[in-house]
Amino acid sequence: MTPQPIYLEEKLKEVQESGRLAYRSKSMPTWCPGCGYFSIVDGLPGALNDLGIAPKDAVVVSGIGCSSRFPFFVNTYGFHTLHGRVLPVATGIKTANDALTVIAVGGDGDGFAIGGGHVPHAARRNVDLTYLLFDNGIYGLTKGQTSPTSSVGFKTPTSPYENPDQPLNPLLMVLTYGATWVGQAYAGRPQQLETMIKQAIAHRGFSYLHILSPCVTFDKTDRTYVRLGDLVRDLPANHDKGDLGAALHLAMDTATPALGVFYETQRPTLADALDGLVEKAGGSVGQKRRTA
Amino acid sequence: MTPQPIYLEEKLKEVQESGRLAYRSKSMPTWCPGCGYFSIVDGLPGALNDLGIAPKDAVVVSGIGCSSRFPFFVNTYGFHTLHGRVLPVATGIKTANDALTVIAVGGDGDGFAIGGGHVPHAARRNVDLTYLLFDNGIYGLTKGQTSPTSSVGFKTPTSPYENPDQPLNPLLMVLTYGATWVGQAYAGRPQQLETMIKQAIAHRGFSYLHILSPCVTFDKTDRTYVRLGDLVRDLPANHDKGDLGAALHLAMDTATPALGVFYETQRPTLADALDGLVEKAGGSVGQKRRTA
Amino acid sequence: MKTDIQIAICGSAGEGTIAAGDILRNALAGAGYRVISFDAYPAEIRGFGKCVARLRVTTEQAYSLKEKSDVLVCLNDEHGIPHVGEVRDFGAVIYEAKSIVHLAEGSHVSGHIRPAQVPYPLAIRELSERATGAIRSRNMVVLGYIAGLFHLAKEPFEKIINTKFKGKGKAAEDNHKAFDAGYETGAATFKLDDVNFGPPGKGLQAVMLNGNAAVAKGCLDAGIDNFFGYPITPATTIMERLAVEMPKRGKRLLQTEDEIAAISTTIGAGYTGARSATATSGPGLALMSEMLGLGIMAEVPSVVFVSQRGGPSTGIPTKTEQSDLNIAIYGGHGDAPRIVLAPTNVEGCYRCAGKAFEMAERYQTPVIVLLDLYLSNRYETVVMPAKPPFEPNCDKPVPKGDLGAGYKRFGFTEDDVSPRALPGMAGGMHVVTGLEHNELGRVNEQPEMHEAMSRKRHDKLKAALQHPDFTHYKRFGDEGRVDVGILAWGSTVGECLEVMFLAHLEGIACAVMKVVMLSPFPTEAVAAFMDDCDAVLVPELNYQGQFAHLIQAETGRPVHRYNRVTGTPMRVEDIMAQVRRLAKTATRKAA
Amino acid sequence: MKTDIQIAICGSAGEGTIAAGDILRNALAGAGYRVISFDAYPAEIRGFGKCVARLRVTTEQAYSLKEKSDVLVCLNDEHGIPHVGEVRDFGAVIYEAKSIVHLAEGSHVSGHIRPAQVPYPLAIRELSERATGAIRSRNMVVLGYIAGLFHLAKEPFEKIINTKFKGKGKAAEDNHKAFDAGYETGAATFKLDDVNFGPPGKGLQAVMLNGNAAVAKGCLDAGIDNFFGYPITPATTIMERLAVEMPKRGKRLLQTEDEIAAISTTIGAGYTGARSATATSGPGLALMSEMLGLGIMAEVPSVVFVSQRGGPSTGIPTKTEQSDLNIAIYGGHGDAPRIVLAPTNVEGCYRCAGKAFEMAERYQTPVIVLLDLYLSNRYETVVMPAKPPFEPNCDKPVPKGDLGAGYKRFGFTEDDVSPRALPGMAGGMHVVTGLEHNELGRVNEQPEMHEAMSRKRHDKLKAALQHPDFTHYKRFGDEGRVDVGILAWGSTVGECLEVMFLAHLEGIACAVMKVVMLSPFPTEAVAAFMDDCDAVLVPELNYQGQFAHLIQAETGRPVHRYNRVTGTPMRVEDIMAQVRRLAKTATRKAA
Ligand SMILES: Cc1ncc(C[n+]2csc(CCOP(=O)(O)OP(=O)(O)O)c2C)c(N)n1
Ligand SMILES: Cc1ncc(C[n+]2csc(CCOP(=O)(O)OP(=O)(O)O)c2C)c(N)n1
Ligand code: SF4
Ligand code: SF4
Ligand SMILES: [Mg+2]
Ligand SMILES: [Mg+2]
Repeated sequence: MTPQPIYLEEKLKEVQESGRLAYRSKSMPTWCPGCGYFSIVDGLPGALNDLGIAPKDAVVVSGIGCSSRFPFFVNTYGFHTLHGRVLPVATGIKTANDALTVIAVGGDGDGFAIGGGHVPHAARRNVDLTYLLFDNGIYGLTKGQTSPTSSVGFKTPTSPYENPDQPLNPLLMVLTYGATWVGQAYAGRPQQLETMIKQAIAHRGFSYLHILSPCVTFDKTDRTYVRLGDLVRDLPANHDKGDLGAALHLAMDTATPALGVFYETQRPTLADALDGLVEKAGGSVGQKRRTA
Repeated sequence: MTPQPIYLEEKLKEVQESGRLAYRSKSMPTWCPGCGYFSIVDGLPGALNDLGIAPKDAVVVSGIGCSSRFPFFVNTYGFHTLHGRVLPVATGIKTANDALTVIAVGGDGDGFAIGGGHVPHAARRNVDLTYLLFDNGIYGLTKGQTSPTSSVGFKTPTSPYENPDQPLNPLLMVLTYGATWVGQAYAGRPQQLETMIKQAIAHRGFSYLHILSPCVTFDKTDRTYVRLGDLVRDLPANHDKGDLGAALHLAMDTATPALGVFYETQRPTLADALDGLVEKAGGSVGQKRRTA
Repeated sequence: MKTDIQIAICGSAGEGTIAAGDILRNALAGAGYRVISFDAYPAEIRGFGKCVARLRVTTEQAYSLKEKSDVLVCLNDEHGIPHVGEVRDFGAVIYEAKSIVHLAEGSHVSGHIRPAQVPYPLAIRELSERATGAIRSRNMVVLGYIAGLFHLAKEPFEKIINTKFKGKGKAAEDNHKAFDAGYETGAATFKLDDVNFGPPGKGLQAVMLNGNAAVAKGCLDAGIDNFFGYPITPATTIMERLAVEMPKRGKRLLQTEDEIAAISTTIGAGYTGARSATATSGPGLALMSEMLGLGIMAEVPSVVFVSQRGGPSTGIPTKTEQSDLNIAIYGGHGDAPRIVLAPTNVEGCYRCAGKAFEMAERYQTPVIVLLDLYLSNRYETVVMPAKPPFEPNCDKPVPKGDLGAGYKRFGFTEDDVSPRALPGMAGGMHVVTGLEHNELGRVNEQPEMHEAMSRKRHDKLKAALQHPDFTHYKRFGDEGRVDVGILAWGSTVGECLEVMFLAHLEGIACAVMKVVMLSPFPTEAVAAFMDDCDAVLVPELNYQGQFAHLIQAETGRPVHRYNRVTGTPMRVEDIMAQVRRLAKTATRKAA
Repeated sequence: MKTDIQIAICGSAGEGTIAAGDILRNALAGAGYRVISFDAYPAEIRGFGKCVARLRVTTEQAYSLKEKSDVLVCLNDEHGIPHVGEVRDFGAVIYEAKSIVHLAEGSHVSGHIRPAQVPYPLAIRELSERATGAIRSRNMVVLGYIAGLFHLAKEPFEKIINTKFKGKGKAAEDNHKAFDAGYETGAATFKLDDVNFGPPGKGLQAVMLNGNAAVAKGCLDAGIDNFFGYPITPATTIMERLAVEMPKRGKRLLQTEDEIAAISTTIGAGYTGARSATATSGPGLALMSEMLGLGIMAEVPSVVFVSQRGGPSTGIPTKTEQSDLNIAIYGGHGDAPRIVLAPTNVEGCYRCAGKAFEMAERYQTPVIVLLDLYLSNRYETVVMPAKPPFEPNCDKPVPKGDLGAGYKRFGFTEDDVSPRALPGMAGGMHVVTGLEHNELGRVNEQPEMHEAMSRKRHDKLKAALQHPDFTHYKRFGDEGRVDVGILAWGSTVGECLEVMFLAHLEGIACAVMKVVMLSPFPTEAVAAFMDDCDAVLVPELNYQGQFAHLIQAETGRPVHRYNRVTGTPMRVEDIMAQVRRLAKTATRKAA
C-alpha cells in the first residue's frame, strides 16, 4: 500500500531524452493518482525547454492548495506563498528583476475567492508574467469544499444540501480586467495544454491560462474527465483573437467551454510604464539590478 | 473663514416639505463645498421616502473615504466600517435580517482597490442590497492619491510624473460578476441620480449604481464638472437592458460614459438560496429573527 | 475493578485505521466507559501515509492519553514497527501473522516485540477474505478480535457498525461478517497479557464528541443565528457540522470568499442582534486582525473560534501547537482589549462556545475561543447537561422612553456597557464607526473623549472576569504551599493534571492552576496561586513561552518555562522531569 | 547667550498657518539654529479647522517642545484665544489689531492677554492689503514682523521664500512685499518682552527634516531598490516623497491595490535580493500580519515602516499615539519572531530606516520600524553624516562550490543565518515556503525538524542585538543608583529627557533609558538599568501600557506606568508629577 509510482519508466526516459528532465524536481508530486494537475507539471518543462528558458531564470510562484504545491515539483526557483497571494508576490518579483521569467500558479479558490482582489490589478497593470489557474471547481487541499467556480447544486461538506451560489466566470472576468493574453486549456488534453502554456509564457505582458482540471478524489459527479471530455470544444476556427467583444462572447458560454486563445493584444507592461516614469524623472532606465 | 453654509434656506424648506427631512441627519456633511457627493446625500432621502422605507428600516453601510462618511449625514441606522469592507459587512446584515433595506456606499478606492475581492461575491450571490459606488477617480480622504479608476497620465502625489496604470472599468467588471441590476449616474445630474437610486433600491437582488462624481479639491484637470458634463450622454434609446451582451458593449465605452440602467434581470437572491437549503434540510423557513 | 486501558491502532488511511478507531471508541463509550481518544493523520493530500488511532478507556475520569499503550494493533508492518515500543510490559501486540508480501528480515512486527510484551499473531487478511471474499474488511477483523479477546459485549459494536454503514448495503453486511470472524477467533484465543476490562461501573449517559463537534453543539444550544466561515484545517469541521445542522433549524450559514469576509459578515450580522460566529485557524485570525478591531471599537458582538495548528505562517497544518496566544490577545493595532477563552477539554469546548455568545452580547465585543488541533480532533465522552446552560439573550435593552432624540448608543453607564438599539427599532437610529466617537456615536477626536471611551472599552470587560456560571480558572491538587505549581492553559491542561497525580505519588507537593479566561487576565487569582508555589512551571506547546510571557507581563513575576514544538501533545514524562528538577531545587532552598 | 525660544502660530489652514511655520523653521535652521517643530492639523477633509504651527529654536540640543511658548502669533481670534494661556510671563502675543468683522465682547484676543504677557497688536490685514492689494499674504506679514521685531537677518527668510514660491510668479513677489512690510513694522516696534535671539553659535550645517522625510532619505541612502505602498495617514508622505525621488535614481515604486499586496510585493522583491520596503499605519499593519509571518518563515528580507496613529480601528487618524507596539511585536500567528525598531527622534528615523535594510538582509527577516504621527510629522534640524552610514550589501553569499545539488537554502550554520542564492544564480534553485521545511527548503513536518528550525529562526535574531554601528538602547543622566529611572521608547523619549533635566534641577536622582530595539528585546541591559532604580517609570502614549507590559514580560519585574491617550504628545509637566511622586516614595523607603 505504498504510493503508486506515477511516472512509468518509459515516460521518464522520454522526458529525459527531450531535455526536459532538467526542469523536473527530484520530489515526486504528492497529488492523488489521476489528478489533472499531472498534465500541467508535465507541460511546463516542455514549454520552458522549448522557449530556451533556463531553470535558473524561471521563478514559479504559487499560493496555497493542491495546485500550489506545484513549485516543489519543478526544478526552477520557487516561492510557495500564502493562500491567495500568488499574484502580488509574483508582481514584486518581476518588478524587482526583469530578467526572470515569472510563472504564477494556483487554484480556483486561491485565485478567485481569497485572492480575487489581486487579479484585476495584475491584469490592468499588464505585469509581464503568466498566470496558470488550475480550476477544479473545488477546494482540494482542505478536502473538498465548495469553491467559487463550483456548479450550483454541487454537494460538498460545506454545502451538504447543495451549493446555492452562482459560480464566477474567471475567463470572462479576466478579459474585463485588461489581461493582454487569455486562453483556456483542459488537463485531459495535455498536448494542447503544453502548447498553450508555451504561448502564454512567450506573450509579453499579463497572460492568463485557465486550465480545467478534474479533482478525482473529491468530485465524482460534476467535472469528471468523462463529463468534461464531452463538454469541451475547440475555439471556432474563425474566432478573431484580437476582438475583445468576441472573446467576451465566447467566455460567456460556460456550458461548452472552448479551448484555445480567446484574446491577445499588446500594450506596455508595468515595467515599461515604470521605466517611463524614470525617463520623465530624468533617471537612467534599465540600470543593472543588484541581483544576478 | 468659517465653513460656508451648504444648505440654503430655500433648499431646507423644500426638503422639509417633501417629507425627506426625516432622512437627513443633524450632522452637516463635512465634504468640501462643491463636492459631487452632495447630490448623492440629497438623492437618497428622496428615494427612500418615495419607496416608503422608514428611516428605522434602512441601514446605510460604508467603508472608509470621503464618500464613506455618508452614513453620518443621513438619519437611518448606519455602519461606517473599514476601508474596503462595506460589502461583506452589508452581506452579514442582510443575511441576518431580511426586513432591513441595506444600502452600501463607498469610493472607487474602497470598492475596487482594497475591497475589490468582495465585489464579485456579493454580485454572484445576488445579495439583496444596493451598492452606490462614488467614483471620483481619486483617493479623496487621504488627500488626492491615484485610484484604480484614475486616468492614465493623471498626476497625483503618489504618481508625480504620471499615473502609469490602465484604470479598471468597474461597470464592465460588475456586469461579468453576475450583478442583476447595473446602472450609471452622474453627480452633475441630480434629478436622474435620485431616480436611479430609487430604481436600484427597488430592485430585488444585487443592484450596482456607478456614480461619477468630481473631487473639486484634488482633481482640477481631469474629471471636472466641465469635462464630465461634456462627456456623459444618455443611454441609447433602443438599449435593451435585458441583454447582457449589449450592456457589456455599452460599458466598454468609457470615453463617453452613458447614464442610465445598463442591465436588469431577476434570479433568486442569496436569502432565497439559503431558504432553499433550509427547506431541503427539513427546517422551517422564514422563522422570526431574534431582532426587531 | 477499575479499568484503564489504552489501545493504539496503527496502519495507513487506506486500511480503515481511523474508521476502526472510531468504531472502537464509540462502542466502548456506548458500553458505558469513559473514553479519550486522539488520532494522528498523514499530512499529505493523498491518503497513504501513516495513521494512528489511539484511545484510552477508563472507568474513572482521565485527563489525557497515557505514555504507554496497553494494546497495539498493527494493520501494516511498516507503520506498526515504530510503535511496538510504546506498548507497556505485559501489554498485547496484535499483528498480521501472514503478510501478503515477502518481508525482508527485520521488516516484520514480530521481530520487534520485546520478550516482556505479549504477541498475538492473527491471520487478519485471511480472516477477512474468508468472511467476505475480500481483504478490505481487515479493520473489522481486528475490531472483532479485540472484542472477543477481552470479552467485551458484541452489542455496542454491532450498533455502531449498523449506524455507520446504514444504507451502504453489502459493505454493512461484510463488516458484520468480518467482525464476527474476528470475534470468534479472539474469544478462542488464550489471553496471556494482564489487560483486563472491568465492568464500566454504573455506566455513563455520555456522548462521544471531539472538540470541534462540541463547539458546534455549543453554538447550536446557544441559539446561533448565523455562521460565516472559510475552510481551514483544523477548524473546517466546525463549519461542516454546522452546515448540516443549522438549516435544519432554519438558520443560515454561508461560506464566504475569505476570512476577512467571514469576520466582516459575522460582525455585520452581530450588529443586527443576531448571534453570529466564524471559525478559523492562525492564518485566518491574522487576516481578521483589522476587522476584529472594528468589532472592539464599534462594540459589536461576535464570536471567533480559532483552532491552532503548527506555525508560523502556513507552518504544519495537520499538527497541533499552542502558538496563537499572542495574536489572540495582542493581534490588533491600537489599544484593542478583547475577551479570549481557551477551553481545556472537550466539555469545555461546548461550554466556552455557548458562553462566548453570552459574553459577546453581554459585553458587546468580539470573543475569541482558542482551541488547537489536539483539542479540536480529540474525542472524549461528555455528559451533557439536561438543559443547555446558556442564556438565550444577554443584550442590554434600551430603557423605555430613551429611544428617540436622546438615545445614546455609546452612553457612559455604571457597568460601562451601553444599551443597544438594533436596526429596525423605531427611534434608535445611530451610526457605529471605527473612528473615535462620542456617546451618540458621532465622530469625536477630543482628548477627553478618547480617554473616556478608551477607559469604557477596557473597563466594561472587567465584569467578564465574574461572568456567571463560568469557570474562569481553577486550582487542582494540593492546597496551601506547594513545591511546584503548574500554570497551564488549553489542551495541555490534561497532561499537567496527570503529571500532578504522578508528582503526588512521588511525594512532591504539587498543584495545577488552569486558566480558561486568558483575556481579561485573572491577575489576582494567578498571583495568589504563585504566592503558594516555591516554583512555578508553565508547560506549553510553543517555542516562545507565550503563556509564561503573559503571566510575567500581568504579574511582574518570573516563572519557569517548558516548551515543546513537536506538533504532538506534551509527553507527561517530559513535564514530570521538569517538576522533579524544580522540586529538588525547591527542597534545597527550603533546607 | 543661549537661545531657547518657542514660537506658536495659530490660525486656520486657509490662512497659511502651516506655510508660515514652515518658512519660519526653515529660515531659522538656515540661520544656523537648532529647531524642533510640530504642527497640529484639523482632522476634517475640508481644511477650515484650527492649525497650530509650533517651533522651538535653540542653540543647544533640545529634545521636545516646551510646555510654554515664548511667542504666540494669532492669525485668527477664534482659534487664537484658547492658546493665549500657553504664552509664558513676559512672552509676546502678536495679534490682529483691526479685525475685519465686528467681534463680540470677549471674542478678541486682546481681551485674553494676561497682564504679565506683552501684547503686540498688529494691523496684519491692512499691511497685507497695502503691500500686495490682497489680504492673502497676512502670514507673510507676521513672519516679517517677527523677523523685524527680534532683529533676525532677512536673508534666510528671503532665500526660503524664493525656493518655496519659485515659478509661482506674482505670488512670490507679493510674499516678498508682505514680508518686507511686516519687517519694517517689526523693526520699528519697541520690544518690551524678554524674548531675545542670541547668535546661533558656530552655526549648524544641518538640514530640516520631519520623521517621514528622514525615513525616505534613509531609504534612498541605503540604496532602496523597490517600494510598494498603499496610502494611509500618517505614513503616506513617505511614499509620496519616494515617488518623487526613486524614479530619478532609476528605481521603481508602485502603489498597490491594498496593504496585503504592498507587503506581498515587498517580500516578492526582497526574495530576488532587492532592497524593498513598504510603509503603513496600524490598520495596514493588521492586514499585513499574515504575510509578515511568511516573510519570517521563508526568511525573506523586507522592511515595513509603521507610523502609528490613534487607535483602535480607524481610531483618530490625524492624532498621535503609541499603541501599535503589541501588534508590531506579537501580531502574527505562530512563533513568529521579528525585528522591531523604534527611533526616538528625526535623526533616528534616518538611521533606523537605513539600518533596517541592513538588518533585514543580514538576518533574512522582516524588520518593522515603528514611528508615530508625532515623529513622522515633527521637524528637526539634523546634521547629516558626510557619507551614508549604511552597508550597501549585507547578504550572506553562498560559498564557492556550494551551488548545485548540495546547496541548502536553509542550512544550519554557526550564526543560524543560511547563505542565500538569488533567482538567476545557476545551481541555486530552491523553493521557499511558509510550510515547515528542512535545510533544502523541502516540506518537512518532523518534530525534530520543526524544533530545530524554530530555534534557528529565533536564535539568528540574537545577533541583531549586537548589530554594528547601531544604538540599540542608551542610558542618559545620572550614573549608578537613582531615585527614579524612566524607561522610554519612540517619540516620547524627548519629553522624558526634558523631565530628567527638570528632575535634576529639583535634586531628584534620575536617569532615562531609551530602548530603540524593541524586538529582540535587550533584556539584560534593561534589567541592569532597573537594578539601579528605586522606582521605574514607563510613560507611554497608549492606554494599556504596552511597553510596560513588554518590560514586565521580558524581565519578570514590576514597573510603574504612566499612560495618556490624548492624541497629543506627552506633557513634560505630567510626567514630572509622576517622577516627583515616585521620588518621594523612594526617599521615604530609603529613610
Ligand atoms: C488564509 C488561509 N485560509 C485558508 C487556508 C486553507 N486552505 C488551504 S488551500 C485552500 C483552498 C484550496 O482550493 P484551491 O485554491 O481551489 O486549490 P486546490 O486545492 O483545489 O488545487 C484553503 C481554503 C489557508 N491555507 N490559508
Ligand atoms: C486599511 C486601510 N488602508 C488605508 C486607509 C487610508 N485610506 C482611507 S480612505 C482611503 C481611500 C479613499 O479613496 P476612495 O475610496 O476612492 O474614497 P474617496 O475619499 O475618494 O471618497 C485610504 C487609502 C485606511 N483607512 N485603511
Ligand atoms: S484532492 Fe483533488 S485536486 Fe487535490 S491532488 Fe487529489 S485529485 Fe488533485
Ligand atoms: S476631498 Fe474631494 S471627494 Fe473629498 S470631500 Fe473634498 S471634493 Fe469631495
Ligand atoms: Mg480548486
Ligand atoms: Mg475616490
